Amino acid sequence: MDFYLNLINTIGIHTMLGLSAYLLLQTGQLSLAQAGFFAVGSYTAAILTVIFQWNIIPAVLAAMFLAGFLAFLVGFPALRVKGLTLVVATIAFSEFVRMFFYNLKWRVTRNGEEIGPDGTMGFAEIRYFSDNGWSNLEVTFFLWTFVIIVMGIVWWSDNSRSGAVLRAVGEDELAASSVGINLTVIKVSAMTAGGFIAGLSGGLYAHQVTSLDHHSFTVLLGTFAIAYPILGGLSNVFGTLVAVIFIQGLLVEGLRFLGDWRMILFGLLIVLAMNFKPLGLFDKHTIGIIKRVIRV
Amino acid sequence: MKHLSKLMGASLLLIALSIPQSAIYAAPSLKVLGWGAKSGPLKSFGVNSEAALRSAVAEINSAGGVRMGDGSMAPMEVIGYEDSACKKDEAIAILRKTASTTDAIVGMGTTCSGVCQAMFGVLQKKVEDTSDSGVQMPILADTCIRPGLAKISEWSFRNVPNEITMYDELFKWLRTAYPNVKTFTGGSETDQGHSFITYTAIIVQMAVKHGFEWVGPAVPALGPKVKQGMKELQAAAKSQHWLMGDTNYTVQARKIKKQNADMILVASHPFSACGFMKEMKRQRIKPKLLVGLTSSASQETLNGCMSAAEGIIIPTGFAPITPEAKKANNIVSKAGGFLDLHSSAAWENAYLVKRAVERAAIMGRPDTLQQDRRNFRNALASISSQKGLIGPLTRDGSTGEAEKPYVYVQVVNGKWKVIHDPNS
Amino acid sequence: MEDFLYEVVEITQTIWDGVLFGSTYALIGIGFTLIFGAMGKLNMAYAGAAIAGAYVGLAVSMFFDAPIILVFAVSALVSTLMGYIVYQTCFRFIPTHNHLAALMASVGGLFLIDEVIVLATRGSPMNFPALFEDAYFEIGPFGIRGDLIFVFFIGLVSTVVLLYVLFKTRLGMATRAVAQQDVAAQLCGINIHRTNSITFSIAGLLGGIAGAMTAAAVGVLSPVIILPLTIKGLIVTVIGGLGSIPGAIIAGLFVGGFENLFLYVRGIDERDMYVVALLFIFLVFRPNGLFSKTINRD
Amino acid sequence: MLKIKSISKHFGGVKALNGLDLEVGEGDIFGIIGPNGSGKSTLINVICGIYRPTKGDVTFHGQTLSGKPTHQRLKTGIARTFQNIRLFPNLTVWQNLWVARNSVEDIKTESSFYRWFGKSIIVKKEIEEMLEFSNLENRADELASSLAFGEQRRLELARAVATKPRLLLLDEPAAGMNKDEIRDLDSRIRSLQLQGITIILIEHVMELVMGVTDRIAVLNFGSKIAEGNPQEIQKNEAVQEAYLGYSEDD
Repeated sequence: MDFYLNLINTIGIHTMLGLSAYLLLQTGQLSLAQAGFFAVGSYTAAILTVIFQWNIIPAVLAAMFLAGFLAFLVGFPALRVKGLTLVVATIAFSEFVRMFFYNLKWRVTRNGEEIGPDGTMGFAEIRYFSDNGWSNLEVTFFLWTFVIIVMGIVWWSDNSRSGAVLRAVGEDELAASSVGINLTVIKVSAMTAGGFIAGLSGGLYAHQVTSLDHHSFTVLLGTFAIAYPILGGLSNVFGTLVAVIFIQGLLVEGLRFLGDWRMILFGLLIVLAMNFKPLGLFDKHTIGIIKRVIRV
Repeated sequence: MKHLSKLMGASLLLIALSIPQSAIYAAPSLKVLGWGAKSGPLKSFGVNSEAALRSAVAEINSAGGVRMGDGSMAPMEVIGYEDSACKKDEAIAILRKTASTTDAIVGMGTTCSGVCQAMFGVLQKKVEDTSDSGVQMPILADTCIRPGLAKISEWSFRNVPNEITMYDELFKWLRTAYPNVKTFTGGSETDQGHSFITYTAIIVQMAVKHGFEWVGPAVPALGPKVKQGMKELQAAAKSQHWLMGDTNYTVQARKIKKQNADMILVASHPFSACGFMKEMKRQRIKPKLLVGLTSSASQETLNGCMSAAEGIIIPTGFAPITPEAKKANNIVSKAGGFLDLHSSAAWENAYLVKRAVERAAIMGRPDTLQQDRRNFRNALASISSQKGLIGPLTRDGSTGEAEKPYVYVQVVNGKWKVIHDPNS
Repeated sequence: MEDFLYEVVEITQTIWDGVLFGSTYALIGIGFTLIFGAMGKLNMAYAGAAIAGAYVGLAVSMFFDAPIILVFAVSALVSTLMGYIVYQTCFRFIPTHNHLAALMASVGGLFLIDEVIVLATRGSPMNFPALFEDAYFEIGPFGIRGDLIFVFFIGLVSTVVLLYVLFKTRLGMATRAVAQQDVAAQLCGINIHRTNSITFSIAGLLGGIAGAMTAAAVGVLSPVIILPLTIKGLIVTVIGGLGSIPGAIIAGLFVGGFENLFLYVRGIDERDMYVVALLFIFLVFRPNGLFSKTINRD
Repeated sequence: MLKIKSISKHFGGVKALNGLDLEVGEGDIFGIIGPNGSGKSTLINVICGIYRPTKGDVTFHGQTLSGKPTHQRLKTGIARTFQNIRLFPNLTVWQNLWVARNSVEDIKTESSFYRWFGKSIIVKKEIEEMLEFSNLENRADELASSLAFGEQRRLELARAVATKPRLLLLDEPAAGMNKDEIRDLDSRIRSLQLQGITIILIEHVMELVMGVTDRIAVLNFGSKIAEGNPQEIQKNEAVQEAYLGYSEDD
């Protein structure tokens, strides 16, 4: 049971990570900066609960706002460029953040033990959950309240005018601006929203794994962040969830019994998925099938 | 949402498949589950440790197995060896899986320090602390050598040489063995926690302690107190360090060449250690002594740069010097693994488990699982000394830090050769 | 005065080493820029394929103790093939306008290649035969690595050849035609897929050379160098200006020297930060890179 | 209301516009004709702020537009359609119209939160009107890409009108249309004029231009060679040699 809950938590965290990239992807911008925001979120929340002994809720909220604000600041210069340049710029950004935490040393002594981020040694013993006797089930409920709230908000904005505007920008920037849409504002707000979500999920992630170091926040994390929405399809938020279940549930955990061949299959299945479903596993075609299935 | 539940169902089914179906074994047996990196760059860790663990267990069973609580002898059984890929999230998932879905008495893994740091954090900190909802599962790690991990949880155990004493002894011996070596310098890979902290906080300190003279960038008062002047050292020697993934070591090598020391410390894993030593060779840097990091006392170093590594001296927790060690070495090599300081720990762990089980009177029944694990943990904690492959393993009950015999090996003509055994 | 002189020598030497080493970045950069120029797409599997080629070359040298040149040839050949395969598996069947899917597919390809290498070698670092091991000339206070000179030289040659192919041969015309106006090119009877797969193969060829050269220059081959190479290559591509081959070369050499210099003065922990900072400076003041093409109408 | 003062736009050596002066009066339907490459579309792009003119200035209701980005010019009341239709193909017809609600009135009437995340009665009503105007009522929930060519043209026009413009720039709206469609477009344009929208119509299809416009300017090689009401233009020799010869066999 414990194990399934843990898996569900992981899925929740990664779903939020994916959704943080989802919004910006709709505007046609490909950003790998999510890893950076995620890192900022997780370190901030962890420092707040471990060093300043905050309660976890304000801690993750603070993490969320900090990451969101950072995204806002990064958005303006970053979104002047697009395409490959944006990809590289955002990779560079998240590498920069990673190197910042990799050099961050902030040790305080509490009842005889040194705690806090310790540069390349990482940041161990973020044990808020177990110290406060949270059962894994409680953790799951706690975590998924956030996931559901986030999914709800994204779903809602997706079906409101803002969603339409985001997609419009993604489809034809010239036409969008000539019906009066301010591209910069739209893109930057999408990025900021993404930053908020990434920061939130990072804050929760830190307490889930109890130990952070720079290895967790490499470019690969950013790649996964965009992989989920792309693999799932940008038609709606459940695509991302489906993709996360596909990757975390199926490829990473589900295929364990394959031993050495698991990771080979991992890459292979991603390639196949993109070849057979370039618009995502959860594209209109799939949705159509599902609708029929439900009707039957 | 039907499709979702379907997909969920499918993946859960697969996950269920992936769980060792230990229930089907009728005869009572003592179950353990291991894990390590079986994918990714550190794959060799997992492969070697699995080979060692499985063959050690086979040995134990052919010798009659383990005595259970009811006095009967039962075979020991490795119900699986999972791939944690040296990633925190995966290791934690496996840990929870082992604890909640299998009836393994103990989890045996892993080798990567960073991963242990995360896994141990998930465990309950203090055994009797009921307010702590951490996982209650004894973990017996092979290596996880990074200093200070033991204190994270009382459920966590490591079988690892104590690097502090290891290097302490090493330099003490070098002092006498190489009287003409006076000065030293060196470098490390800063993105690998273990390499870096060991280098700055231990290796350099111990060298200074035993009267070697640091000729690197000026650092106020290094050693002999452990960690003394560590920060200054880290700051000062920045530009003679490197990263694990680096490709160009010219600058570092030249900095070190200029210092022209008698002894050079190369504190990093084979990946970059080899690159750096090759660059040293190119720039014709020939120190009187070359000292390395424990982790590179392995086959990988020979694969990577046999000739450049010629002459490097490394303290390690394993070498085929005793009959047992030789025997184990042969068996494991037949099983397709190499026995080095990491995997030899896995071998010894199997025997540690046997001993602890026989102390703890394990019933090995599903209904007694929790109790068994707890007893096992206490028994394991109470073991202060155990016969290892090359000498006694000891463990300091108060700090939880393990002590393990070690020898000094050197690359001679492309082979690891034991040059000194402090215990003898 | 002594110290000053010493520093001057050291810094010159540092930059010089860096620049020589930069030629490997340059080749990777050219690869990215070629593919981007031709399809406007990002091939994340590129550096992975390059290193894979080097591995096969290594295998050859291990089994038949082949001469180093042959090792290079095999590496180049294999990653040419890899380039072709990557195109066929990750780009060929994905709708041309769908950049995201292609990107993701190539990421999958990267994982796959990476893991196959690990499976073959247990991730253990492998000794790579150095080109003329002892070619280390010391001219006065300076030391020059013969093999790096050779690497540099090969880099230049392959670039010249590439430029010739692109601008003087019919194939090159076709490639550039597809790059500039694929529809029009199709109307002129150019087979896009054929042209693209040739572009990928050429890029793969360069990648193979780059991979083998990196491996030879380091002397060790291990999967851990793939990701850093990818990132450096991308940075080089952008600094050089997307689709600009001369840009990629100069940027590669420049970044190589730059990072070595900052390693020397600021140390390893900050080196990459300064590289990133360099990129940002370019993005702000020269968003289209060193050799920016003129911005087209809309 | 719209003054174009000696506008020049050069692309490298090409002088797409060359010191052009125009003045469009309130409520007019102003036609701009001229052979291909005479700079008509460039002019529209300059007015919309997609190109920055090399020289000269555009003023709208007395205030200069220079330096204003496209989306702000729309807020001053300038909307357009494209020569090659540019809808949002993967958005529904309804969404295409919904996205376009950026006019100053809209921003005034609705709270910004509601504007982005809600769907008020007024919005519904107005979009229904737009659907009616472009008679696409029964296609509201279909993807724009699934519409027929004529329908797409109508939708694009509706989308431009949905931004509540005071000046509407139509870039060859009749291209590729058959006679009835053109007649239909004609009446639609007139009805827009009745709503008090000034219209600049760029067109090759003479029957439409000559029929619907109040004034016509003729461009050739980026400068104006004639201006006047349709009858005058048809008489003008310069125009005939530059253009109508071309339009008879059209």
